[in-house]
Amino acid sequence: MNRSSLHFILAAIVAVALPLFMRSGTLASEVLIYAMAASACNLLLGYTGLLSFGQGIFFGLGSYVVGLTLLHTPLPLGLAILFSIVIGALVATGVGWLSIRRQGVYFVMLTLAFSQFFYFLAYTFKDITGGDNGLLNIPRPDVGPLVLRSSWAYYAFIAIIFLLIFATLQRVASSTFGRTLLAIRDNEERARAIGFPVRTFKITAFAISGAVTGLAGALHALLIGVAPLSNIDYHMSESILIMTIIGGTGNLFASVLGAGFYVIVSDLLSTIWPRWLLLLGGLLVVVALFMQQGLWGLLERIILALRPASRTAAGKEPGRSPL
Amino acid sequence: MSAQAPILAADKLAVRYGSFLALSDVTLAIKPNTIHSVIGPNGAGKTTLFHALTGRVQASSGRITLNGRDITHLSDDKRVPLGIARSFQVTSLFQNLTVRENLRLAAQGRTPLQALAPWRGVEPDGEATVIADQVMSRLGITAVADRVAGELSHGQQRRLEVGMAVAAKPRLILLDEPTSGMGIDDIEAMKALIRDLGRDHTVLFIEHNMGIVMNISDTVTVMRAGRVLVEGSPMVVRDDPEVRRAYLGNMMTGDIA
Amino acid sequence: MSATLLEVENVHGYYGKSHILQGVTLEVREGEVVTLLGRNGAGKTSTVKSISGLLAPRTGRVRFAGTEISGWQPHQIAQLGLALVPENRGIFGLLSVEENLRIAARKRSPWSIKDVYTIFPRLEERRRNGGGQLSGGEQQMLAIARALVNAPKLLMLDEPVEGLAPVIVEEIVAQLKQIRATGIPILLIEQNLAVCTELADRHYILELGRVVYNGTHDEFAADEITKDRYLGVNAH
Amino acid sequence: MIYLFQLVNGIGLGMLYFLLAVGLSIIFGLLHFVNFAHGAFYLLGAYLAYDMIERGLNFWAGLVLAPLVVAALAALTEIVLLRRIYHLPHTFHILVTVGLALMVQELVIILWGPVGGNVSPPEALSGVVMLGDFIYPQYRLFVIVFTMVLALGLWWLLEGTRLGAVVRAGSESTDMVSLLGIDILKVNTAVFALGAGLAGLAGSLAAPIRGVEPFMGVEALGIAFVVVVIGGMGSYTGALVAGLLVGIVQSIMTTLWPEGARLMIYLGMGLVILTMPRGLLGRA
Amino acid sequence: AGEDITIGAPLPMSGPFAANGKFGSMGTAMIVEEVGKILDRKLTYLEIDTEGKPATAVRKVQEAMERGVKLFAGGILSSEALAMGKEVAKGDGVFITTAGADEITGAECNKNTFRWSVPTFGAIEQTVRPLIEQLPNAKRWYTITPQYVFGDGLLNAAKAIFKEKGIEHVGNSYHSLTEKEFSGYLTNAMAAKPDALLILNFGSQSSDTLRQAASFGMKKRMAILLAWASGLEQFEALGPELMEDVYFGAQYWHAIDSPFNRELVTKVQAKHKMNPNYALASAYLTTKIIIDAAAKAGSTDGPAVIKAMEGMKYAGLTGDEEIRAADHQVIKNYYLLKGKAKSAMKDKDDYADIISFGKSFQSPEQALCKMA
Ligand SMILES: Nc1ncnc2c1ncn2[C@@H]1O[C@H](COP(=O)(O)OP(=O)(O)OP(=O)(O)O)[C@@H](O)[C@H]1O
Ligand SMILES: Nc1ncnc2c1ncn2[C@@H]1O[C@H](COP(=O)(O)OP(=O)(O)OP(=O)(O)O)[C@@H](O)[C@H]1O
Ligand SMILES: [Mg+2]
Ligand SMILES: [Mg+2]
Repeated sequence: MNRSSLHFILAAIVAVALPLFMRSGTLASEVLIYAMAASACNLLLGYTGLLSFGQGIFFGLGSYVVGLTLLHTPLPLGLAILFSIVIGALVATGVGWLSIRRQGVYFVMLTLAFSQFFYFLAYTFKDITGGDNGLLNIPRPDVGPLVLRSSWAYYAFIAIIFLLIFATLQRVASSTFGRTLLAIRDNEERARAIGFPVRTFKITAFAISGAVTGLAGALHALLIGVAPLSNIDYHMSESILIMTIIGGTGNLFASVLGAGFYVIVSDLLSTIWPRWLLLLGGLLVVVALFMQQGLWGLLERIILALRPASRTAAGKEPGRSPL
Repeated sequence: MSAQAPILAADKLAVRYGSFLALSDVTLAIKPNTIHSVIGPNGAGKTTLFHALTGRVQASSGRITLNGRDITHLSDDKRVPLGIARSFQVTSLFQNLTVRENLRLAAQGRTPLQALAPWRGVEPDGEATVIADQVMSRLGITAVADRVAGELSHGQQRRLEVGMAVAAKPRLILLDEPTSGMGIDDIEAMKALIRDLGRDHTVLFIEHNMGIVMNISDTVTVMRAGRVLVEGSPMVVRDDPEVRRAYLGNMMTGDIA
Repeated sequence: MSATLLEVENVHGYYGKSHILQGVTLEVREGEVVTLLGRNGAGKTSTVKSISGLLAPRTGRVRFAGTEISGWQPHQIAQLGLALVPENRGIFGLLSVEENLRIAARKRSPWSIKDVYTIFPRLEERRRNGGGQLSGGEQQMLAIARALVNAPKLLMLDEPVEGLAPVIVEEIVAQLKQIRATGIPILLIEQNLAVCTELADRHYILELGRVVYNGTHDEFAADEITKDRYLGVNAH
Repeated sequence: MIYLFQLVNGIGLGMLYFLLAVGLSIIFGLLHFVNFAHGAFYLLGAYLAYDMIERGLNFWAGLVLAPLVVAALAALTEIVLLRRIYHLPHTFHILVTVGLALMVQELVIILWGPVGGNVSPPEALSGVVMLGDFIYPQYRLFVIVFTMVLALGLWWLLEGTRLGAVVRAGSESTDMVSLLGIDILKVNTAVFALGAGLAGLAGSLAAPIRGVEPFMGVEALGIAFVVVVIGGMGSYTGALVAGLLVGIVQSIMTTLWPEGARLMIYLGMGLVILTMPRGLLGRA
Repeated sequence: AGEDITIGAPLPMSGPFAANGKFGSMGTAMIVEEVGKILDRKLTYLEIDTEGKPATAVRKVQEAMERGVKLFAGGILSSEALAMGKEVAKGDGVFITTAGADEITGAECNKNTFRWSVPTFGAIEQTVRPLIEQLPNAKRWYTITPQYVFGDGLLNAAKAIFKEKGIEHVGNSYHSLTEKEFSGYLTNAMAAKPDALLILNFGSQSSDTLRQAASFGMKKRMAILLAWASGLEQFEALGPELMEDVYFGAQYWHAIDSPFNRELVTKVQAKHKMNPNYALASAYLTTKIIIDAAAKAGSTDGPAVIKAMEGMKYAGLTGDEEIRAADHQVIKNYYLLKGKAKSAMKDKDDYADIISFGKSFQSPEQALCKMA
């Protein structure tokens, strides 16, 4: 079994197992939604080397687009979601096109500026977005015979989409395109010198990432029935990024782990102690200090330790291989 | 031979770095299927010339033509599919990728748009992979095929650096000091390789090792202070008093290697 | 025979799990130039890294002027006067040429910044340039110049003439001779046998992380078999 | 006329922004370290000054002591924590410093409560000065003058001493700096403490203007980033110019088109990055 | 005895509004403990940390409802309260909140949501109007307004009064919800030379505005009214020096002279050695309203409790209060306070005197409430 089908099976196990462990379909849905957003972020961070602080833009836009479509047009859910994907991709193309003109920290800051810019845009155009109150009353219509009203039914719907998206992103990552992204991440100058139009690749990566993130945002708005302003603010970008980093950037399943960990741990901690952010902060520090391959790296180490016999067979350098 | 149209020509080429004129009034014609070397003191502008020819830096004036086509304003990646490839003086590899993957990418770079399809997988026996394997054996680095480039020793990296240019199967190959950092026996091998490349490619290379330059070049261009000082056959250049004074000295290097 | 300044005794060095230096032993005495030869990947660079503390030896000892320095931090070792010019030159690209020299300059060094400008006039011409904008050869000159103003007691040069024009090579060889004349010993990694011939008193040859040959220059010059076996210098 | 007032006011704001940002810029540009905890040091500076003054310490003593304590804490953090992660990619810098910022913020809430408090300016500076029709608080005027003096001292430290060059060198290759016999770890600690101390000073200076509340750090961080990016990372003069620019633009926008003030600032920041790759005055 | 009755208390326990959350949860805890038991079933409460984010709030309320919690009292921020109101309505539960947004009992009203706090209209009517009467010479007013629906609500109500009273509205500064630096706006305000400054933002923004206005010497030059103050916890952060002679509008003040309030003050002092603030008192009361309604309805079923609440009259914190059936708005007093000098304070919490109070409400139709 190759690595990528192994990871897909792991992702499928997560999608099936979540309902067994979690009392709330809503929280489980949120895990998968953020897993999609984090995987999309990983495509930029882990594969292209782009640390984007703008993922919240696409997430928030996805929420608004699905909400506005369902509120103001008679179009079916499927089309509304499709619009979110398309707008996510389009805006990501624009943001990407502008941002990748700069590199390193300046790139990060540019995406941050965009994220603030879109936040204030959403804040200022309150007639469309509901401003600080958020876009309220977003319905969750049925899809043909599928009735999504109950939270577990909706979870099932999300789980199917999640697996589709995960498989698609995996395919993207292992394609020649994905391998080229890895090269660009490693040495952009050289990539250009051997003939790759680096900017086109980066923008394409952005568009794919934006599409998936827009989709995640749409599903989130449908989950809670609101497209709140907080879905497009800076903290959303930050959270998605942090999930991605703590998962590990080596492969896409790592992002699923990161999202699950972040969402579930935040939820748990916040019920224990109002000052739970202190604990979360400490956790982030610990991850950065001791788990630089992320949760995935930790998992790999545990598996290797449990199966000492197969140590050599499992690959020399765990976290390093692209998939 | 002299009647043949040049594969690459530069006309009154100039390059500026800020206010510093690194290259001025360079006119150059590279004849197809020849081995053409560029020598000159450090800082003469040789690498800058390569940068300009490959599009890494934009010429501030002058014209570059490839097979008669004006490529002056083409970006570097757009020149690769037209048949130009290069190696760098300061090693520039994909440090975290394996040697094989480095070369596969270099081979893929000729048809970059094929790689833009996010659904297309990497075929293990695809053309690019095959080329990568060929280049590895040609350069004798098959043994480290699956090591990541960053872990190679300096000399091994230098060889891979040259391999990156070869893998693109260009018509014109530019090598910037291909033997620097190589061991004594490897220098011989490199010399043979360049000579070999010269059979079905056009080779333009920068070198400080006179043993190679004088032995295998068809034409030598000597640069100084951003300009062409002398151009001619190795014999002519070797005996030019100005070149001796400005560059060759007693030719300690190269005579032995 | 003059006193031993640097002693490397049975040093083992690792990159992660790979065991690269497998017991290197060598010494450098006062006033001599010693070369370290060997094929690509033999462990030459790793050896000087372990001396200067960049690759801490896992076992074995390094002594400098009688002081045991294995396990010391690189800056402590450098303060003792062990200067390394690394193979990638280590020029600070964001600093100007002059700043590169200034941060290295020490009062007790026999070379001032002015002195090195006389040695390498090219550097003076480009003194305001960013280090990253220098040509390869200019960077090499700067790296050597910087080591000189840093008050070295022993100079370790990792392929110092790589990529230099023949006249400059001659120039640098001449300068190295002068440096030797001041009594500062040099440990030189070099692929260019002509340069070695000009300078070296003794040679070591490394292979697979071990010293496989050790001899005076005259012995080495006469030993065609060794040269061919370890360095591939064959009659062609 | 009103624009003239807004200009003066903007300068006052700008000098505070400069102080806030310059520490970030130094750490950013010289250590290549993305410090999302910078706001937390500002927060700490403000709260420490608040606490000291509440306990009856003289205002001036608090103003001096609080930043020193912040710098000491920062040095400790650097030694225990940050120096282990400099060599890692930016993502880890972000992870650690976001984590630290959260921890500091929550600790502040635990220690001083979630509500916040007020710091009165010293008696001598609590009045206002009249400039014709225009009224300006004495304390803000003091801040302008004080920051200017400080700016000069800092300039000397960074440009006139070897420290600046050493640290820039260290940002490229710590190995090479150590090979020249310089203890780069100590230098890094010193620089980090200096940058954080400056943030702390900005905090304690701002406390009488803004009061203290646990979330002031987040806001400060946002402003500091904008200023640093516009000015150019690592550039001292850039921080000064951009700080003033942002302060003045913000101030004048409040008269021209207040709703769009923030939008303008982020738009401006985007434009600067796009047109001037290294910010206004960043080094190449 | 059946299983426990659980009241959900969705409050911002963490995040920028953590202070309100903390006191709110104290209030909820007190009343639940005090009542202990209704309908022969034990009362408990479930603290839900909304983190001040609507998304989190809704998600956690959904979860709570899946676990059978139907009755909710909480929600301090407008955005989270609006979103939670919708969610509770989907599950046919009951939600009572103290959030500010007019839409809660206005355009976005629904049959499952109740609101205790006075909307913007009443807050302005009960502060600006009496103040104009008190200060007949203050003819020029300047306003500083946060730019969103809530701020506009306050501003429009004020403008209507200005117009009616012939007051010259010499200017307004809009600012965003994230603004912390008000010197620019204050400079604008000073240039307009007003007699009174009306501050329409709330929370830490209003503290910042007031603090900076004071430093610009504006207190000496004009009357300042902060129309929507949060009461004691804000005053503690401001301190008497800043508050002296400044007017504040408030939903609640611990010195209100009503039997219910006096009782509460005694209890809180006994238990927590402090005076109740707005967050604590309102959480206490709103939770009590829900408990009483459930007891009266004899059921915890949403529709039954709603029915019991509609039109309910009770002795509340501000005296007699009534829940208007048509829009679920509680009809209660709003207060105008005036900050006093430190020397005049009788105890450490005696920051202000009540100057006037009263009830002003738009009709449900005016408030645009169309309940399905
Ligand atoms: N990016 C740059 N900015 C400013 N000056 C530069 C830049 N790159 C190179 N230079 C200058 O241009 C001149 C030519 O440099 P170039 O690298 O072309 O020399 P070269 O002939 O390749 O030398 P070498 O043999 O040492 O490699 C040098 O003086 C160098 O300092
Ligand atoms: N950072 C590293 N990680 C892992 N292996 C390394 C690393 N650096 C070097 N090596 C390996 O260590 C061995 C010795 O390398 P070293 O650089 O010492 O060789 P060298 O003798 O200096 O060769 P060259 O002449 O090519 O510079 C090589 O096989 C190389 O692949
Ligand atoms: Mg060159
Ligand atoms: Mg080496």
